[in-house]
Amino acid sequence: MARIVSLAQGVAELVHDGDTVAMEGFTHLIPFAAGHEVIRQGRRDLTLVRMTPDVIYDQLIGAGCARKLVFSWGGNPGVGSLHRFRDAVGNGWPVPLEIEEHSHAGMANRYVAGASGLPFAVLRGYVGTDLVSATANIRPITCPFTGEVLTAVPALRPDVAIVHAQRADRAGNVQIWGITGVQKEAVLSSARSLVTVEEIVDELPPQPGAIVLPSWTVTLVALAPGGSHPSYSHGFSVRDNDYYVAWDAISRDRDAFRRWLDAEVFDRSEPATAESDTTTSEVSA
Amino acid sequence: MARIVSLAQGVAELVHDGDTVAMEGFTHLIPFAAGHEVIRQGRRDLTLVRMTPDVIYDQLIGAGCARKLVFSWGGNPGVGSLHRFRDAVGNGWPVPLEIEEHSHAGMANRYVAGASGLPFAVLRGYVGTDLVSATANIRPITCPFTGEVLTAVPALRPDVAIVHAQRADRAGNVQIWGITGVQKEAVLSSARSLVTVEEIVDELPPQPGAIVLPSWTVTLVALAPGGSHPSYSHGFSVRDNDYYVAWDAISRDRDAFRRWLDAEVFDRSEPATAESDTTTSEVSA
Amino acid sequence: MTVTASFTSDEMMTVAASRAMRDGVACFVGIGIPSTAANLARRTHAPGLVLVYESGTLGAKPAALPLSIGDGQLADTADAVVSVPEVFNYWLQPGRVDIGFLGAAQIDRYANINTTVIGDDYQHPKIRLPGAGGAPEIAANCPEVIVVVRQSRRTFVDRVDFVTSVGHGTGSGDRARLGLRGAGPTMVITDLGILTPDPDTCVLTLSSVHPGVTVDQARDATGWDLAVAGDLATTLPPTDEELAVLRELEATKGQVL
Amino acid sequence: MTVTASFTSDEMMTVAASRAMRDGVACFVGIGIPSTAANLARRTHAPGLVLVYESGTLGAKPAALPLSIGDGQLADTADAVVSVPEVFNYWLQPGRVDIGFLGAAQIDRYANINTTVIGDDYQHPKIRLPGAGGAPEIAANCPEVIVVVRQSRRTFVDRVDFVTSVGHGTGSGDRARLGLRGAGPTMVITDLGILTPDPDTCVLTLSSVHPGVTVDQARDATGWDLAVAGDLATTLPPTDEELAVLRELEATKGQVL
Repeated sequence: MARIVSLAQGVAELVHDGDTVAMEGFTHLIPFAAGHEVIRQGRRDLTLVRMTPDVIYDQLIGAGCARKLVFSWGGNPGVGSLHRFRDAVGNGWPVPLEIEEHSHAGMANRYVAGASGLPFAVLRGYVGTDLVSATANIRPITCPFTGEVLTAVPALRPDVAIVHAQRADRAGNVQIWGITGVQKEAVLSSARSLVTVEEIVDELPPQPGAIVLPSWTVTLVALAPGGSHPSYSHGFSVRDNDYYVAWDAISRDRDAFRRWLDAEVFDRSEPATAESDTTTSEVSA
Repeated sequence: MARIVSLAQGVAELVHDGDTVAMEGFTHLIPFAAGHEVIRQGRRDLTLVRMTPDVIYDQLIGAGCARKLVFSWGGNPGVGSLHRFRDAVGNGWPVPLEIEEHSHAGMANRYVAGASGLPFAVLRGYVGTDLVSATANIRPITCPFTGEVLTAVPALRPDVAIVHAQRADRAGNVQIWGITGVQKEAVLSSARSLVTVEEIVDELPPQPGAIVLPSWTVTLVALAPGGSHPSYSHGFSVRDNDYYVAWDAISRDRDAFRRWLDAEVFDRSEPATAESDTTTSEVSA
Repeated sequence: MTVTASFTSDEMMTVAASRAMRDGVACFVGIGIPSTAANLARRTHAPGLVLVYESGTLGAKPAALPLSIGDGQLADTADAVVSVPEVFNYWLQPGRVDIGFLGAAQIDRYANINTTVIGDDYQHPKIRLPGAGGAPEIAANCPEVIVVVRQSRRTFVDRVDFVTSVGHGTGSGDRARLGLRGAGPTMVITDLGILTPDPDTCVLTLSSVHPGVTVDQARDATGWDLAVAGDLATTLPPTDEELAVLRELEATKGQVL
Repeated sequence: MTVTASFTSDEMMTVAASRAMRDGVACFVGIGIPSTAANLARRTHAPGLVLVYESGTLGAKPAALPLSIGDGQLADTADAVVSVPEVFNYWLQPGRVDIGFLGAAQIDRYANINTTVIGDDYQHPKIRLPGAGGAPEIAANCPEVIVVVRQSRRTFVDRVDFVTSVGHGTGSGDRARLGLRGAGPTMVITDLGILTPDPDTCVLTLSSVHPGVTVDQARDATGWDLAVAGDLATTLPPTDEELAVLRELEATKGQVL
């Protein structure tokens, strides 16, 4: 059964230096608040896994938390490049970043294999592309019935998955709706999981389009209202597109980025701690 | 885009002698009305595919529609054996029945492979069981990364899938909720599909727990209120458990079965035809 | 704990099975005694027991005893309803469901299970049974498997006619050789007693007899030379509460509450 | 059809791309010009066009031009929202999505696409690009692929530095050899004209120039010796309606309506 903790406690308990961490959320429900808490707690040598390491991983990479990135699309959606990511890959700043590059279909299937307790997944992909030579773990596999050759990719098994959701109940059951992305697979493929939520309620109301992660598949739940900003939480907030645009200028310049890091991350004590306690007690009162 | 037709038209247009037909519905939403229409139209030499060929396939097999059965559990749930199935396998009555036997996990994954456009699926199953020798298409497959040996089963690609759902809209989008079973995979793995529904509405209302099969993935939709009886349609009817119990006596005896067939299937002109037209026009009026 | 009421051997079997359910774990339940036992456990000592039905209902809390693994109330009361491929791939296969509950038409000394055919010839069996269903992968992948079956020479055979679900295969170490990740059957609960695999040989051994049952009765109902554990126990009879709740539960069978 | 308004080359490119969308088909659209073109088509000649975004929104009908493939309005207006693994496995991979819409940082004579790195050394690239995303499997599995990209020598190169997504590989027959089931790029729409693969060689050939564009301009913007189709056409300019709807659409970009 999932335990309900503060975001600071959750990150401290589940994320350790050197861990493989998957923070998922496909445009929607990106766990930014948790990412900032990982930066605040000074985690190092993380292997960061994510299909679209957009602004959230640009921030973690720029802060020097990551040793390796496993991904399939590394851009600032609708804006351009990830400059901290480029600086780390190209210049090793602030620390060198190893990359392992896949396609979306490959990454999604690697999570599916992990969630399914299988060592690999099979797909129609990669064939004829230079990804096969650039990335070590893409291999051919032959159908034992037709002889057709397809592609195999290994399961993803992160140490920790971190996702943001709209709601949890007091038992720790998690409800997600709107674009659900690959979050279920990320949680089920990982050894541990932290779910930040917009609100904690006594009972999850029925919600069209919602999936539920049962409490017994989640390790920790932390209240983090607005925790997906500048991404959004369907039904609670809208995407802050200006933030993504503004990020381009901030991230282009190391000093501007450092200033952002101090002002927006380090100088802010993790707010969800107090908030979660009060809010929780309020709601439970 | 799916066309809306009568059940009789739908079966006549999509189900041909010799076809491989998958009628799915896992306890819930079993397409009995469509099955009876297939019997009425006198289809022969069908390869019937279904995870749980319970009473619906016992009826089709007893009526002599089937040449082969592909399945994973052939019983009358909570009651006992399928006597028409046994009679066909054991005594070739009314016609011999070839069987291909799998496990639930194997059948479910065979549908998934079919829906995914893959020639096979991989699972942790069958190893050490006598199913491997009894069934031809269960083969070992080796993980190209770990060397671990797992099991492969070939994709299912039926000619036609038949499922029952609660609702469709006039465009042919289909809404299913409650226990959704393997219906999506059955429809997506098949070349053609017929969906019978409890009601046809102008617009699908949001429904917690519902999945939607977009119109462009469905061939034909037919109105068949009560079309899942004695199974049930969540939100419309409850399971007729007495029918399943009564089926045991009816199906034990060939003559009792013949009498049932005449009275309950052949002597009943397919009601959905008229009904669908009127109801459709009523609703659209 | 006071014991006054009389009870049937089936009631004893169901109660013994329900006691095997630890609170807070997840169990994969089929219809019949497993479902009755799991629901009894949830109403007595294991309120936090998570019931998983192969219909894809995770954490179902049926008010009435379901007649099928796909009753509507299972969906209505579940924490989550998932597709059938998902329940097998994301939930059963990785070993997320701690305990698998199985029945058997035949079971042998190594707790291998047959639910497919009686007779040596698969093509021309003496009796055609329903078949595998979810059992082979439950037996393969659940961390622990508990078998509930009435004990008789017809059912408890030296060697099953057909291995539908692997118990301990050919004996000690065979599951590991086959790459099966679960521990396999740890307990076979019958109307006469409880059998557990011998730690060295994996052969099913009588470790407990139910009240009023003799070792000879158990031996006579077994198709191999049944060994008896040195510390043979006598199963605690159903408590008044267990019996009351069980009978209440049985009375709700198939009802739509 | 009257043509009076003046228009930009990007508008011409977007309109030409929208015209390539047949009514009633399903297309897999990324953000940028593909999304704009597909939404323009849905508002003009192809009201039945089914928009599939890789976020899992099937049949999205955005009122405003989305800024990301995961805008909330895509989920709100979709016929169905499915998981990301499902959209790739059940929908894209089997070829259910008729047309795949791709952009490119580099594209070569065989319409192979690079969105990964500029420079010969993958480990130490001149420019690190975002990478593959959904493109490789869109290019492999969609029955038809349409590429929309501005034409210049920097982009239209003889050989891409990195094959992120396979067009026609090394030429005629190569897709079949690779086991790719879709037809590959059938049309490359640029700000100067439209290129199509030569039926025999699969080399991209200039088949249409946009109004006011010369063949020499197109040749100068191409990194290989660009062949010109015998029946070279001139693209019909945007109609007043197309322009009006397009500009209306552009004005809604990122709005939450």
